[in-house]
Amino acid sequence: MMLASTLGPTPYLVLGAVLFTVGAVGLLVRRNPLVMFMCIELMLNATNLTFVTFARQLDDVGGQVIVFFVLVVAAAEVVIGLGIIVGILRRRPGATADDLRLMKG
Amino acid sequence: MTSLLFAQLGTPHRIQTPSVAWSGLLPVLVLLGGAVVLMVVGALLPRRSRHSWHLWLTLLIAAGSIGCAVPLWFRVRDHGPLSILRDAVRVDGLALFLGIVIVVGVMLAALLTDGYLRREELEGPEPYVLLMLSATGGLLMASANDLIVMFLGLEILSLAVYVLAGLHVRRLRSGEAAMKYFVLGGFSSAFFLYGIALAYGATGSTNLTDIQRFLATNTLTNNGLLLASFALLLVGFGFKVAAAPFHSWAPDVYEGSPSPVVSFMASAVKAAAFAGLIRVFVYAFALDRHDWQPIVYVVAVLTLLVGSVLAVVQTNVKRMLAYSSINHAGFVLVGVQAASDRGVRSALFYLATYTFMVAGSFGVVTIVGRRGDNRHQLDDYKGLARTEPLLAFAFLVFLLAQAGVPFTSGLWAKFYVIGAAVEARSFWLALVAMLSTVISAFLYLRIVLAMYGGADEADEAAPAVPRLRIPFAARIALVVSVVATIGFGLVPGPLTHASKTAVPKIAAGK
Amino acid sequence: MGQYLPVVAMLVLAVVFAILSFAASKLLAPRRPSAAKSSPYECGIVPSQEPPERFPVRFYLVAMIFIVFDIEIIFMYPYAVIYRDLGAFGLVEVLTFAIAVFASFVYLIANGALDWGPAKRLGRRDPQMSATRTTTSTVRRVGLEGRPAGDEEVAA
Amino acid sequence: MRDLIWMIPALPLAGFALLLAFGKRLGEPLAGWLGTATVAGSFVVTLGVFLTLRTDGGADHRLTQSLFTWVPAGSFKADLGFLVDPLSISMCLFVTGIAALIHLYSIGYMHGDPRYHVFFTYLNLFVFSMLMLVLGDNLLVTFLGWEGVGACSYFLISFWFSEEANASAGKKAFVTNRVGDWGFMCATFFTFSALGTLSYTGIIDGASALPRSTATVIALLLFVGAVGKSAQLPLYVWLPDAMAGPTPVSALFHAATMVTAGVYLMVRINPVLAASAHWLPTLIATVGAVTALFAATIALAQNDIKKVLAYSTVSQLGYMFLAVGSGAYVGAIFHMITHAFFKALLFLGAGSVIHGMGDEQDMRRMGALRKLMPITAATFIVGWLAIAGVPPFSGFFSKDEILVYAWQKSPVLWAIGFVTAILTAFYMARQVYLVFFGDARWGEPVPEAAASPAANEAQQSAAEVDDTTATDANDEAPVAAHAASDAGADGHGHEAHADVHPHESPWTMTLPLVVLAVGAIVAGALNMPFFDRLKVLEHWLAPVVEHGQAHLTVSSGLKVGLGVVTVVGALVAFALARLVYLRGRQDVAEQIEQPVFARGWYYDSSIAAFMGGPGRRLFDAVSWFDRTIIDGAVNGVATLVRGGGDRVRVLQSGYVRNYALGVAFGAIVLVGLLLSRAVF
Repeated sequence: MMLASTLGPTPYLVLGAVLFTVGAVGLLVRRNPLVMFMCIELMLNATNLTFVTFARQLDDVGGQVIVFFVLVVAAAEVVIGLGIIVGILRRRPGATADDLRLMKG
Repeated sequence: MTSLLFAQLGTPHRIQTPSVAWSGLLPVLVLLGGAVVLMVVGALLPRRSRHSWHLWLTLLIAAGSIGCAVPLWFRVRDHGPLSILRDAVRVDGLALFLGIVIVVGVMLAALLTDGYLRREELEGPEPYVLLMLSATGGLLMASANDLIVMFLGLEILSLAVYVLAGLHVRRLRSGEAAMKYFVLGGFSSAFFLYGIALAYGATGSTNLTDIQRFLATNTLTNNGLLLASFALLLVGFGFKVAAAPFHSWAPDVYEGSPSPVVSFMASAVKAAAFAGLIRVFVYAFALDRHDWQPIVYVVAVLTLLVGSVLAVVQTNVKRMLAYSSINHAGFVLVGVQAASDRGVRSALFYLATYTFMVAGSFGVVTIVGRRGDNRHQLDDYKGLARTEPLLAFAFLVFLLAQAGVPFTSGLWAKFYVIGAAVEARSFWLALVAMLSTVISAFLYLRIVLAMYGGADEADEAAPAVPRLRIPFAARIALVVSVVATIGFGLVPGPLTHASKTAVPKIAAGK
Repeated sequence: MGQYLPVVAMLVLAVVFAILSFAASKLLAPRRPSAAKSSPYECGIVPSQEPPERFPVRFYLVAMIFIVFDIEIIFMYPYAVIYRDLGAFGLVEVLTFAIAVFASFVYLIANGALDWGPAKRLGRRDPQMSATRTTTSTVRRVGLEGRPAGDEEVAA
Repeated sequence: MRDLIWMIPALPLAGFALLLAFGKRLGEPLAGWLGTATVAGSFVVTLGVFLTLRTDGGADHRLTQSLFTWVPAGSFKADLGFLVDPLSISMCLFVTGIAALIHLYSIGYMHGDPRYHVFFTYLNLFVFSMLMLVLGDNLLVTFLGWEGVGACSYFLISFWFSEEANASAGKKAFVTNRVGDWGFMCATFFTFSALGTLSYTGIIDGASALPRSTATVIALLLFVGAVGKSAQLPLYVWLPDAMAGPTPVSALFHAATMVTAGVYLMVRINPVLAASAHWLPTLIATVGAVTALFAATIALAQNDIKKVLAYSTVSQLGYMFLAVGSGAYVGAIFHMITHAFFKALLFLGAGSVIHGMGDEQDMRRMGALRKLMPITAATFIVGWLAIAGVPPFSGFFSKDEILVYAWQKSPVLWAIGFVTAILTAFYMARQVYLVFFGDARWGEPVPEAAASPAANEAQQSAAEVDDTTATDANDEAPVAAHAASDAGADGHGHEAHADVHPHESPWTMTLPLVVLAVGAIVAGALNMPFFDRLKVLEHWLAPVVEHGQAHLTVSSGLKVGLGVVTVVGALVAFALARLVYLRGRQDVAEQIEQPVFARGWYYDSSIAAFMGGPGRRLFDAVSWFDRTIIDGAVNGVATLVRGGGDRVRVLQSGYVRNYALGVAFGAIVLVGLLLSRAVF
């Protein structure tokens, strides 16, 4: 709280943007599907940080409530993603994202 | 944040709870409740059954949802839109029109699903449950008046479809499709969410009415945040509607996913995503249209060209149709780009008619795909007119409609969209749209020629390939689609009128 | 900074717990490996390629289900904090929510997702398969129709 | 009768519906008779409406009937309505009349075809669409008919679709026509945005108030549409290939009615043309004239009896556009009507010959049919004299009128038209001599080396944009064998037809020939020159074309002079053709294949040298041009699309990472674009 009031919102926003970028780049460069999911989670959580920062800045509780929803959505995404990955790995053990290219063109 | 929540602890006082006009939400609730009931009952009863009661229950629920939507339609028409849940949901003509389109998409997809599941031995209630849940998300998107509700709708819609894409557990392509769709979908949702965060930061609210009011009363000295949020929101919507350059998932996912699911993706998911796009951009950001219009213009041009040009080089019919559906998304974008009453109206008309065309097309693809869902090469369609004349005729109707040939609804859809573009003085865009029609006409013709020509090969292959089985339910779906496609082609009036009634007023320009 | 003390305590506890469980499994589990034991059994034939790893799907499944039910608490928690203030409305809301969660729980139970142990297959597929599936249909399927068009996709 | 206008298109539509439902049950010949009866009924109603219009049509002879509001869309509204005025009723009269005759003819011609009833189903649908095109009171209804006739045309070109070439010819027609349709659609949108209406009444009344540039754009785009439909340069390529369809289709669609839709459209919007920039009529006239000459030269070198007529049709349509461009709208319609008679006659005659010869289409294996097929021969000769412009046959009057207007526009245009007229006379004479005169050559094999390269190359011009439908490029004549049942056998092979017994056709086929021959003789009376009272058609059409019609200032003497020159030219051409093809015939087969001048002297006329030497090369060059440049343009666009597609396709690598990169890249570009707006 103290830090927030002295620093202003900018560092938090920048941190959010950096985390978001890290997540995006991670998704682009990693091939392990699980890590790719983690990157998506990172992006979502970076967004959460941004929401909270804006909520503080605007003094509006709405932005904080949003975080709840986003967390649930993120969890649901993880579950679905894991389900899909498990389904694939049962057929093809050890498959990376790059191995999945039956379809192209 | 914790302190905020805990601060409430010490002082117990009544929080004013909103009164909810549940009747306005009935279409969504019926669908949601029905899905839950089907899920539980379906899990408790045997998975396989002689009677397709999963299907019929789904149709009943969907019909119930439409039945709730129709009285609302008249109420909204006469008394203005309903604002529900503290204005987070807004039931107006646009929401109901596209909501009905989405539910119709569910019904058509469900009709195709039954035979597919039996053929592939995948019986179970889950696909129907997921279709309905996904449609719930779509309906929510169509009526969302808050960016967070929009996001939740988008996620409910998408998550169910990710699973549907991987429905065919024995087919590796299906898993790959699900994986690709999921990774890219999650990626784009993250962009979308970040866009919401930026819009929230720029305007101080996620409620679309508040945003619109804020933008109307304030002039931003530095609107960089807002413009960046436009771009990121557009990424999210662009991904869902498969607009270039966010289209790359579409061909692979369409090819790999079970064909009935594809019919749902191309009709209902697209309709829902466009509903969101129109609500956010055309209405909430109406006053900033000069900022986003050029971007949508560029995206529309790219989408039209990518969709038509890449379709031509394909040999897999499912991929061809996937690219052509990208092209159609481009057409709807042309209507959106106009940012006018007429543009929105034309987009609605396009989405409604396209639902029937594309559901029918993928219905044919479902049947021709045969067991294993693998026969999608152009060669597999050779001589179809000889072996299955009626099926070939139905496909002919859908393809000609997609090419925009007269006597089909496709002509009017294209006509209205281009008319709107011309009215908005986007002449070049209109020209590109028509050029892409010419290019893709070639594609449709290739399929038609494969069906109506190449008889020799079919004769040779005839003993090896048993006759196609066209399930009863799929027959219904095809007949309905053909009748709708030709019917709206001959008498577009009622649908035109409905789309006109549906369109709310756009805020006046700056 | 006093308010952050519980957080620090949590952190310390978590780390300690992790270290302890690792150490315990190292110390307590019996480990007597031999070459014969670790090589896979393939009817006496020396395997020519690495066998696929055993893939404990069940763990994932349970983990996934856990995540879903775990995250529901995020909505229960704020409700629990101010349930008095929300009154009947809040109760109805949270009950609706609980019903939805419960429905999915019923679904999972009915499908045997929480049955532990290797014996049962996921889902209640009838052992004798469908009535429509006869010898002839199976033969035809294997012979012609179901065969993928030269792909690596093999029907399981 | 004025309330019965809707019956004109409704009757063929009813026929279509009945045939669709019960066609198979009716079978041969009942299905044919049903189709014929509905079209004949439509003709009778048209006649009634025509008589009503003559007596009480008001000052401008205009009747409208609006059935219902068809497409309501805000400020935009289109009625499903009909506009009957002198122009449309004239078109209707000859469309229904000729269509009825061709239906009758088809009853005999399609005898024995397994898809007999399907043929008549399409034919009725075509007549319906054509009537909608003509009668529609706004651009949208016309467009509906425009696309409808196009669709029927593709279906019927590919009617015997089991032959690859036929299917690809249909496809070629479709693709080429889309270019024209594109012009039409654009024009429709422009018209609406400029005038706020699509009805012809609104367009005609509002045209004069249009800004010049807008009028030019609309007229130009409509002209693009007309060029596609009426097979003018550079979009004519589909028409010669369209001969793959059954001969009655060639006669009805690709000679008499459908291909003239472009001319009709141009005449219909003549006030817009009048309001547009001056270069536009000149452009139209030039395109018409050049097409006329171009196609005529190609026709000189064809050996397929239908191909000659196909190129001749392109050439005659060129005349009509020359007329439109020269302001001779009445002349254009006049020539359209006379052309409909004599060209339908020629096609049906050719069909009769093909029928009688057992599906032989190569003129080099005909000859001396005059005795064996007297009625066909006599009527064909009438058609020949008419198209060649010999007085008093109808072609003379209409062609002469066009040439006079062309002279007034520019002597250069006249010269092109004149040369074309001579060439027309020559190649038609060649055809008549080869088919009906000289010796019987039915059993003779045609030496492969003698095969006319021009013919070959023109035929190979199918738009090979698609490898799945590769035409057999070595096949000499990709035109259909008569019946689908023959498809397996080599219906047009090179082995001798020793057992050919040419015979006259049944009465259902000869009766239309005779009726059309009478029409081809007397249709010229519609608009006799010199005496004002005799210009029936001109007075009749005056209210429609009052804005656009040019006023003739040429003196009577010059008119006579021009007419005489044309007739003399035609007669000279006859003589030369006779010289070449009757007297030198025995050695022609060997002569044509020889190098340029080696035996050129054998032809003791300049035309003979022209034909055997550089002329041959010229025609080769024309054919090459046809094949390479024109088809190349069509293929080029397709190749471009395919090539581009193949390039871009690489991006679709199948790697999910790359797709994500695409999404991220797109996001960055969008953010960049939008932020650049914030900064600048």
